[in-house]
Amino acid sequence: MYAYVVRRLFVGVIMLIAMSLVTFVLFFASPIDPARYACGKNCSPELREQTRNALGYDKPVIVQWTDFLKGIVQGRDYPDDPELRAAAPELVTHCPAPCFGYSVVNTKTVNEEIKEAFPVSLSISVAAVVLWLFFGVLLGVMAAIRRGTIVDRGIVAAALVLYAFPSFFIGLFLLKFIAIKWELVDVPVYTTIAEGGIGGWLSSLLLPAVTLAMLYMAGYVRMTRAFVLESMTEDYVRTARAKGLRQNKVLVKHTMRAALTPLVTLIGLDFAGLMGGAIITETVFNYNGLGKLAYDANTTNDLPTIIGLVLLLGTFVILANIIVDMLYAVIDPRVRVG
Amino acid sequence: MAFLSVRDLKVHFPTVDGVVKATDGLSFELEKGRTLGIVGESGSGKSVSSSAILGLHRKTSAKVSGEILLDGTDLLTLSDEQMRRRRGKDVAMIFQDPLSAMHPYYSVGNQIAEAYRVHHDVSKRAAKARAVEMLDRVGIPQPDRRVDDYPHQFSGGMRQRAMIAMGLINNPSLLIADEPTTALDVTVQAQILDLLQDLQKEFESAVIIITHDLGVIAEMADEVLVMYAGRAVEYGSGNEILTHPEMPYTWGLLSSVPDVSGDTDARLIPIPGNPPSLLNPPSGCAFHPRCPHRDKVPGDLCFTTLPELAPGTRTETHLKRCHLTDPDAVYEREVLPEIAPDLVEESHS
Amino acid sequence: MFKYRKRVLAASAAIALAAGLAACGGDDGGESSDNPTGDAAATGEAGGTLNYLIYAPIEHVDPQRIYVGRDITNFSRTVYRQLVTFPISTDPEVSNTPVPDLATDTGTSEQGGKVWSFTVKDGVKWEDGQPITCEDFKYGASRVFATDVITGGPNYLLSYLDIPTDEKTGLPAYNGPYKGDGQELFDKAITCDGNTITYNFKKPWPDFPLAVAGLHMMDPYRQDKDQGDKSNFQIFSNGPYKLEGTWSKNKGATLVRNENYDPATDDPDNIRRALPESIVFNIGQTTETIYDQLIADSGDAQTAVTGQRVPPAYYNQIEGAVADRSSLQASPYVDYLVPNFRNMTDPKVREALKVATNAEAWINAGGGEKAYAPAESIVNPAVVGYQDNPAFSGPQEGDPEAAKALLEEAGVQTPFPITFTYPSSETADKQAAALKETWDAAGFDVTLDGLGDTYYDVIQKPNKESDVIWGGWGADWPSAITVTPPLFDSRINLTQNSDGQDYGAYKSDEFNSLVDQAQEAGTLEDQTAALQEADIVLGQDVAYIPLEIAQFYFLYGSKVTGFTTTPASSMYPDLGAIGVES
Amino acid sequence: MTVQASNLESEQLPDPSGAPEGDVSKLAGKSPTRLALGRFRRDKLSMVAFVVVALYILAALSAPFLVKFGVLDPTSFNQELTDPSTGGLPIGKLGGISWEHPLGVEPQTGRDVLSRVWYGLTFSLAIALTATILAIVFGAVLGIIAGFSGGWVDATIGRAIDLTLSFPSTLMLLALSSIGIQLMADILPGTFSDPLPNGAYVVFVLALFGWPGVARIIRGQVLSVREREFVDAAVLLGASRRRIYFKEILPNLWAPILVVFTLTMPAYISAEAALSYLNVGIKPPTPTLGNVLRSSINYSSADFIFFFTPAFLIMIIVVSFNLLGDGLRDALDPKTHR
Repeated sequence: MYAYVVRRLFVGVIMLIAMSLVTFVLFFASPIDPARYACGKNCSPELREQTRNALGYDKPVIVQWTDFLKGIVQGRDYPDDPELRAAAPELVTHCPAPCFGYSVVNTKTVNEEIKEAFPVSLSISVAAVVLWLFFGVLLGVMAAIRRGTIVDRGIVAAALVLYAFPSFFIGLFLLKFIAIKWELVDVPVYTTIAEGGIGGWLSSLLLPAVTLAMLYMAGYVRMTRAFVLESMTEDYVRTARAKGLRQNKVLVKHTMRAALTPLVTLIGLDFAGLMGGAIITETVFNYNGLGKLAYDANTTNDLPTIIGLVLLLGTFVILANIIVDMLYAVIDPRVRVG
Repeated sequence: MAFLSVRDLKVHFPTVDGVVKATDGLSFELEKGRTLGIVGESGSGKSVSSSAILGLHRKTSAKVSGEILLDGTDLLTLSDEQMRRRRGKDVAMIFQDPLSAMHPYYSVGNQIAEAYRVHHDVSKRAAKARAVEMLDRVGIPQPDRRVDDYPHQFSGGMRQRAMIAMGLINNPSLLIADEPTTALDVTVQAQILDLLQDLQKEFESAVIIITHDLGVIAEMADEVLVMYAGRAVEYGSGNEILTHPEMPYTWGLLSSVPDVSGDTDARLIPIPGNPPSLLNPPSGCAFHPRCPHRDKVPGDLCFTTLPELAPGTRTETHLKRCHLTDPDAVYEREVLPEIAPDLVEESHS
Repeated sequence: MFKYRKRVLAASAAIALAAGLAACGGDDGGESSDNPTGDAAATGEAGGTLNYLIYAPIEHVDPQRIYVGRDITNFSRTVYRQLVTFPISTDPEVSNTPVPDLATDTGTSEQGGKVWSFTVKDGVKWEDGQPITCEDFKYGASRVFATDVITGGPNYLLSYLDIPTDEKTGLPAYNGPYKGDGQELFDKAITCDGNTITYNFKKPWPDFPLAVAGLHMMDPYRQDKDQGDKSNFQIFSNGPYKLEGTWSKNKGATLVRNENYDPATDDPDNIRRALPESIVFNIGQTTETIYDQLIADSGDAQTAVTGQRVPPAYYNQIEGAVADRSSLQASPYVDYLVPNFRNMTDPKVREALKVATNAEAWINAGGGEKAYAPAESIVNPAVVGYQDNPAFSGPQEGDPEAAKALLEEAGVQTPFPITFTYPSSETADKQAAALKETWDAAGFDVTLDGLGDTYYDVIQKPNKESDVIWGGWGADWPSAITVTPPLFDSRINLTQNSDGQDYGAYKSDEFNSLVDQAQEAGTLEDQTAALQEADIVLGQDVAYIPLEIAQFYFLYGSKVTGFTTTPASSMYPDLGAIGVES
Repeated sequence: MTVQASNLESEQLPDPSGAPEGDVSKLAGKSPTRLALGRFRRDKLSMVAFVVVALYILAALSAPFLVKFGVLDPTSFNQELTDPSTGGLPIGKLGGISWEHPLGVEPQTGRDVLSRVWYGLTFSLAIALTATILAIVFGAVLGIIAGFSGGWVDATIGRAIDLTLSFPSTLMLLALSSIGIQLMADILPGTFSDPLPNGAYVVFVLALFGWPGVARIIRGQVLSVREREFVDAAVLLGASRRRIYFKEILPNLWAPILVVFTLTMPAYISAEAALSYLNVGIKPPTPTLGNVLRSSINYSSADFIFFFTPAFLIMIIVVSFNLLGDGLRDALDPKTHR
């Protein structure tokens, strides 16, 4: 088991390094000149050249890449200009390891940006996961039990319709009608627990979470339903009934236990994806999570931020995969990891 | 009046493609302490019928009709709740392929104990103790340790023993064993069968053993019921059926197993063709498409008319469903030499 | 310059780069619409909290780096005082004339505007109570030269201040206070004599006071507070307000009273009424959400103003009582087209393009009369000495027939293929399609070439394929010198690998010499005259085709008092005058 | 499962596999086609869905001709039908509905909404279709190779799948859009702003992040099919590898592929819309359901018809395709009760 985890982690690291290289090469080929944005208005070619040097974009891609990897291991200084460090050390920003880079646009290290944005994305995704799991599984099981009835069809159809509207449409609809027109809830503005207490925090998450939940719920309703129906036909469920177990005991202890196991994988991966920021939802509601950060970084050609995010999100996915496998080993005694 | 008597049992499954008549008018009787063997290829309706006796079919998916009198009460008239109370207590079942029949996520002990606690209001610990006891009884070594193992950690034989333990833990008066020995190697088979017999004596319960293996029948059954396409095609005492079968299908079954006496030069002749579809079974005698002897029947009787399940040429209690007028002769002359030459010689000398 | 203004307006219109397209305008002074108060006389009560709603994060708060009309005025009125500044008035004449602020007077010039000196008032203080000295001004100016650290700000000083150019880099030999190379050169160029600061320039800068008032590049900066790039979001105030806590790029910040600022002595001319007790810069809601709330007039929105323009989709909701809270004014920006002189060499073809251009359809595609006003010059009417350009007077819905005729005269074979390059966006795509209609009808064969982030990189390339290019512009200070010369003077723009801001590669000795006249001119009058002539030359050559002047259509909360937009505030809400009912 | 959280929420593009392999892998063409067809016909809901999908496809096919013959006119302006004083809202009730413009006209430009959504449907479906086909072909081929050859080949493909899935696809496609589209513009006819390069970029990205899902399913399929005797027979007869892949195995994969197809299409239709919201994809004046929706989302209160129409059309087609997919799955494999 232990050895297995180590091996998986090792493979993961290799993968991340590969990702970083790919990303660097891709962006280096990009026609966008990050220096232009930093250089600003009436920026002469000379000025831009100087800015490019200051930002280190003049170096060849491999050098930039290795610098980046070095930075992750041992941290970096920005701007990386010995002359300046000598003359005015207080101007140099030190980015301690693991340094994901420095965003000129936001005059922050990428680590700081992530530190600020991550809680938002995490909050939203947790709220969303709770919502869609609760309703998704509940409705899914209901549909399965009432298989073929109007209830079943109704649930599945409703979930499907909610899913089928583009998420940004749903988000805007909720915002404009639920929040603004009918004033059923406050216009959502992200509030930390520190600012608004648990209550304020939760209510600020409601609409974005609902938007995401609607998107995912359909899938979970239908999967839960499918898995439950499937395991209803399993021999061991028949055995359980043959013992004379009560119907709901059979359902809960025997059917569900088996049916919900495969959901773990999907939850794990979906959640990992969401933690990386729901770009559209966060943009619609203008919540400064990782998704919005990514979106803005893209509009301002903030390459360091983009690269940092790509790797961060990659890490989430890879870790999620490992964790899910671990969970499986815990849930299903047959699985022997290693 | 028999302890268990099944009358005209019908189990029909309505599907999008039509009604599947898995069991179509099955009747038999069984006394306490005795064993009925139900034989037939897969899909002949054996398991479906037994599941019906346990009331395992969901009303939504299956239409069950007829009578199942256990100790005089018709199980089919009971409410779901009443049936549930009897299930696993008065009537227990041992399923084939215990690996899939046991829940992979719960320990063997847990599952056995559960079967006990359903019908007895006892503590978890007590139930577990009982489970260990049963495991010990069915011959699992170090039961107190293995009780916490998961099904996949057991060997095939042990799993089957565990299943038996689970079935008998409430010492039911009727035990249905569905292919209890399939997928077990011969030696283990023997052990399991012995175990079943011992237990039956001990608990005085009636046993229905479902199998396609006549070897098992020879070992266990007092009476035998041969099923084909959802119907009984031959019914009689085990001895009778094995020595003087009167239905070509039974002959087929006989010739498709190694001789009971384990004779080595016995030859295996598989039954040609496949079991019929239960959606639209063949007209007349369901077996006629595969029957090598249908030409011995005058006219197209086999093709048009379904034979009655009626006493054959031998005894009143030996029923068969076949148009052949002199089955014994045909058997002696054509089938026996094929499958058991030595027996033939004996009968000549 | 435009780039950032455009970008911000773009953001403010909540549609990528090219609401920039949208963003421009001017107004003939008139039509003060439903503007409640206009002139400096109006007074509201003090106290309360004013919310300033902003969509896109502000890039720079550092005075030497601020370069966005809205931010320049907001910070001028609240935390960053200048030597001289513009007064509050809806009358361009008044509000475009600098008045003393941190200086005792509006400055004295010698050698025909080559040398300027100001005297810093006594008793003016930083928020920590220390006096503002001449050295602070000098240090502030020096930061402009640290072009590798203090990026993004206006850098006129680089070309004006009397410092030799380093041959290798092509940049001034002085590289700012941090590395300090060439410090002695800078100390010669800007000198402090007691409280008097003197600037020595290479060439005359007659409108220098306008530049000082119009931007923050000349603001004082306290050396001990300078952390270079780290100071980007720090505010060290010398105005009526100061920063409470820290500035958050994504959330904004709250300004509270600065007790070291005394209205009596610091604001005799009443250019900063500073009525609200505190001002909250609230960043982060989309323009749509902002207007949903302003229209509903709910909660904090009642005491809110914004620099975001009303999106056309909301116009029909602004009626009745809501309309009383709206303000419709022309912005100081102009959108225009330039023909690429490399490809469209024949003047008749350019003339045909001009004649066929349907500016009206463009305006309507962008939201109609509340979004844009017609423009008759690339210079905005808010600019000192504005005059209509005869080349572009008259109706502007385009005349395909006349254009066809011109093309025939030109003897080019039709359909004449042209590529129109513009920064793509929701609105821009519609507007471009609108132009295509009449152009095609006139015998051009138009390819629409809407670009993304790379827009300015592409159109500055000398080898671009574009035949017609969109541009947007706003004067940095109300003088035409910051409009036509930077856009059409081939000598400062056209280099081997870049067209600079002369996207059409326009090259005219006649024009250039008039620019020289303007720059050599010692007085504002002479300068203006020369520039007016220059604009006419541009018109004759069809160096540009004006499209429109963006209208600033704003809504504000019901508890906002004295809402004013002035040329001084680039027609954004003027925080110097606005108060709230508490 | 059937529904995938597409709409690009979560960092991942829609993953055609949707569910854990076990779920779909039951589909291998066990049941005779005729029976399947019979079952399908008897399923009313699926038939309705089928008809709707058919109608959409018909519309998509007809649009180019209707435009050619001037029946539909998605591009020309009718600004006389809009009122400049109201920000260019259509004159008249319900977004200017009239005989000439049954769904009203677009604000500011007066372009005919019906023509735009109708013609837009053509482009949206074209994008979804090509992307789906690419993803499935690429995924299927690799899946077959992996599943059949096993060993290091299988391992390598597996790694490739993991690496691809580790990338935050939405962020990547945002960040790479300008270079990606430029690239497309270089190899394909058309400029940076023309429909072809932009559409091609979307197709490319969807396929790029879509194939791993397909590959996984198909691999699972192949593993099961592989065990069947006739393949061994083919091997014994010394049939060439390619022959075995495409003659022996592929025929047994059509069922799952068909289902994956019908379930991937809708996911990509929503994806196109979501990408348009992020300003990636075919740009106006060329319409797609996505960019028409994007231009309408701010008109919730000003012009509800215009606001709701595109979203509604997208919803219908996505729902229909999903139901169709369900129906096929049920028909092809009665055992999975969905």
